[in-house]
Amino acid sequence: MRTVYFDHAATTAVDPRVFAEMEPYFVERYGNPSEIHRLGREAREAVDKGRAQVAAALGAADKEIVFTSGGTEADNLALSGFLQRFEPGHLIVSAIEHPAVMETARYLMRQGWEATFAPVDHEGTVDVDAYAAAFRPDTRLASVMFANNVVGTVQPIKELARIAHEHGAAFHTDAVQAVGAMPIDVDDLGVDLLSLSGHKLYGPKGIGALYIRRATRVAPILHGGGHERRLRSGTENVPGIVGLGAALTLAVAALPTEGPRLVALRDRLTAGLLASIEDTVNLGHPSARLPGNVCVSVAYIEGESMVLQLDAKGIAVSSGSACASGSLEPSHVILGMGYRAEEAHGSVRLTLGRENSDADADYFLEVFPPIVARLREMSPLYVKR
Amino acid sequence: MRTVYFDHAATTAVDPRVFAEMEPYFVERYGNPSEIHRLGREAREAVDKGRAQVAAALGAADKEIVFTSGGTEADNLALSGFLQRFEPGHLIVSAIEHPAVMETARYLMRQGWEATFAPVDHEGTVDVDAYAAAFRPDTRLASVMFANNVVGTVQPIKELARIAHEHGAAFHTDAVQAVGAMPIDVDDLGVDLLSLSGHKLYGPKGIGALYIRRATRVAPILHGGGHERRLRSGTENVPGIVGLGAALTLAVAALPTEGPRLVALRDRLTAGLLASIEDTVNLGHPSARLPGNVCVSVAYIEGESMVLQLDAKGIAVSSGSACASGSLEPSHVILGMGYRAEEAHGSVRLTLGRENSDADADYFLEVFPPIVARLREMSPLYVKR
Amino acid sequence: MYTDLVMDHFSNPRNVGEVEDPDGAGQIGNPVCGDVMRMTIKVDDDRITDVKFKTFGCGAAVATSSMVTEMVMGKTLDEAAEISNRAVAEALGGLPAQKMHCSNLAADALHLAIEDYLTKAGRSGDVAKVLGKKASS
Amino acid sequence: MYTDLVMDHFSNPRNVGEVEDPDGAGQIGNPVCGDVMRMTIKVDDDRITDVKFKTFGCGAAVATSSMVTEMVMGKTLDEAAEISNRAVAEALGGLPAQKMHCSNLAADALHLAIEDYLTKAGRSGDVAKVLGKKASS
Ligand SMILES: Cc1ncc(COP(=O)(O)O)c(C=O)c1O
Ligand SMILES: Cc1ncc(COP(=O)(O)O)c(C=O)c1O
Repeated sequence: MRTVYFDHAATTAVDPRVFAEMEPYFVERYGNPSEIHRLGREAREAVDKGRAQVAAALGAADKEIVFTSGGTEADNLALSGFLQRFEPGHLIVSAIEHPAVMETARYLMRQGWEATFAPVDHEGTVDVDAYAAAFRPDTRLASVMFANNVVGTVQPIKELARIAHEHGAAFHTDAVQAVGAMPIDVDDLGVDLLSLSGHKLYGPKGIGALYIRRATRVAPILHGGGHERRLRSGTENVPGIVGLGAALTLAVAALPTEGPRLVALRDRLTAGLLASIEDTVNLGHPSARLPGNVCVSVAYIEGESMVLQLDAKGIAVSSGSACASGSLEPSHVILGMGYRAEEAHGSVRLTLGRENSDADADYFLEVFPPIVARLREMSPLYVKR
Repeated sequence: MRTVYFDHAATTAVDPRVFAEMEPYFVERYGNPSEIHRLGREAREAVDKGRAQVAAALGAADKEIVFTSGGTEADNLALSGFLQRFEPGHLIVSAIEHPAVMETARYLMRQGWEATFAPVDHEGTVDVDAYAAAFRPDTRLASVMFANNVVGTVQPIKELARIAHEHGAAFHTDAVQAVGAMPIDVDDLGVDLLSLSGHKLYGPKGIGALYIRRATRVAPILHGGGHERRLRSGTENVPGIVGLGAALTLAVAALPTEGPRLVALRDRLTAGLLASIEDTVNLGHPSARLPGNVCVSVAYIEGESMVLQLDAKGIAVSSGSACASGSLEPSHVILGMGYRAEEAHGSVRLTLGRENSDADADYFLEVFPPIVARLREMSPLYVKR
Repeated sequence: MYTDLVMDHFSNPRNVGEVEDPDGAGQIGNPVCGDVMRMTIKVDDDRITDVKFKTFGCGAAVATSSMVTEMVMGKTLDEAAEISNRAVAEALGGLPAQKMHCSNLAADALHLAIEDYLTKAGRSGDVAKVLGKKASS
Repeated sequence: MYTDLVMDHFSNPRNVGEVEDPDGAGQIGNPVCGDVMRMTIKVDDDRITDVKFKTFGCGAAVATSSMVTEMVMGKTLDEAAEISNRAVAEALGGLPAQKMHCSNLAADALHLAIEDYLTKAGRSGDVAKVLGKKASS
């Protein structure tokens, strides 16, 4: 059976070239970078190189990069670590953040912080006026994700960062979905903190990084041996760091051709879906969105059913339905954009990547309409028109 | 040149059999375990299997295992996560804990907790009477490491756990150095929380686990998507988990032969060192110590110099000297045992493992005395007797 | 996640649709929550002679619906009333924990269909007798 | 961590030992802190004709000691006084940041030896002139 992986926003395969670079660091060059003997120094060099690669990819300095265990830890470090320096005050996060930011904001609220959840419009773009109006004298940090993981909408980060700075607040962006998929320059953007994760950009799982602008002071959230310039203790995940550096280097190099290619594939799939299936709406911004993100809501049927039926045809996709997420709640992102719960339940997300071709899109557009027809047949909500 | 790795307490090479099990999960079986399609389910099965393997190795139930990014995070989760449920009160940690516990205790003190650092004797064993006397009505947790990473001393964990329970406190042990090196059964020990780390037992870096006894309630320290039964958010490090499960299974199976073999090698090395170099003392308990740990203090010379000179001969070892650790402070473990700073500076640690042979010991015992002689020649502190 | 049997019932659901001229119909759930199940039955001599379902929901919702139709086909109303949501889950070889509550309501939908039949047949008085406390379980 | 030149000086240290009948000797550091350096010098016509060191300490401590002996051999006292700890580190191609302070004291030890020489030679008055503020740097 043909298999098509359309779930790159969930995770990506490690690029074989990346894996080849990581491989020696498991069994052979296994040193602990804290040790001063040869094996240790070799490992330290690998960590330094990985850091330089990540820094170069973001237009940052090496010292501004702290490695973490992934995107979630980077987000936690950005919010909790940065705010630890202050007496509890106020922070702003968008209403459609990933749980790694959202739940950290809720945790901070339990610690006495007040949070404003900045609203988004129907296309998932942060309402800039409402955002600007949310700042208070005691607002210490605003955090808005670069690109949304469900609907793909890309935010005007540069403008949002500028507004935060005008109000004397720092600015963090969760760029887990954007890094490697879009050009990013931290100085051009003017962000103070930026999170990324290896396994979203053809690197390994279990590694991520936080960019911390030079003058920005952050307290550690994991305490111990004082690794990563005291910002993140724990023996360095050397193969992970090697993989992240290599993956990001390759992703940035591929961007000029890969970006436009995915945009074309994305737009073809979205148009094909909307044309071939009635009562289907596009979710997210039509153009200011991740190159590889297709997200639609299909009326009368439920997301997990679609995911499983597509899986039976060899196609891997995701859904913002409650069932598919295992959370019992439909996607807060889609609800936050003003859609009804039914519409969130009926969402299906295709996230495209390197190995996807036009033939994959053809196959999907051939297979999906009959699945929808069959599920609608079965649905007590469906009324044929 | 012959190379000898005597730094297994710092980190171990991934066992090639372990790597072979991990390998498919990078490039091929790269699914995100949260996804319900085939690749996701395959990844979920791998995570479940890894968890079952770790649980089996400790005599625990699957649900009692939470994966973390390493030993440091496991220690942080044990202390901060467990104590988060309480109003600030009192905790006890031993005076010779790894920084992952020590610095977390210090962090908690900044949050309003009081801590007692339970003293150890000259051999590094916790003074049980002083420990028992330290409990207060508001003592919530005692944390004593299973085996020390510098001097190898093994603590009477079962007794220490019992005493904690008698005082109504929970008990955590940092078993990062012990798991895989000594038989461990959480029920026999009676511990409530136990930390371990993959890269110390021939598994990969960047993965660890915390055992949490069924009735023990712990709050997460990393917030997000609610993975690991809400205790540790972040996309699971699937190859890391596969590697940890496989490595621990192999380590436990090898214990009955590997333990005694290392004890013999350890004792031979220690005896040889003390016999061939005057003014050298053994550090740590003579018998209640890790099978692979040799630790001595060599008078008049400094640890980093020894490490570098041995490195030039192909031998990788470690030292508790200030220079070698990069911390500017000599090992708090050796100082905590009542030795002077000079003695700590002169410490050298050999930690043996699977690939070490008698020939390695011979080579070391041949190479080391002339190095000491040369460094002593150079030392302004040395007075020939 | 799902057992093979769940996947089989999801992929090849039995008795999908609406029976013609149903003697009883029951619907449970709410699209807001993500699961809606509708059961229609034909009853002859207090025996279920036909049953069909329509379901909006996840794999577990579809599979439990399909399974319950197989379980009650040809059964007496009393026997059908005995079938609990839990029994359906067990017949499927178990369901993931998070699916046990919201997506496992097919037996309830069936009981509502039986109640509807009895009410329409002018036997409201039998509802409590046949369904006992189960009607609201 | 260390440059090749540091490792070379550490592995093959130049001028180890004590000069016989030294004209001046200087010692700095403390075993508690992990670094002790001792310099002994021979002086002829205000020129250093021989210099040797003994050092207890890490690689950087040994290498800076060795390097400073090479740098001052044959130099006048004034020239030797000009050499700072920083200059020694630079001559070695740099040192790791955490080694710059505690392990980089070899020039100071040398200055103490010069001071000792001047004092013993009854020229205490010259100390300030030769070493300037450097004696205590
Ligand atoms: C936008 C966003 N932020 C954070 C994360 C968390 O990253 P990780 O899974 O590496 O912890 C993800 C993905 O899971 C994401 O899509
Ligand atoms: C006793 C002990 N605890 C904790 C740790 C920290 O583990 P990790 O390096 O996996 O974070 C180590 C090793 O570094 C250790 O030896």
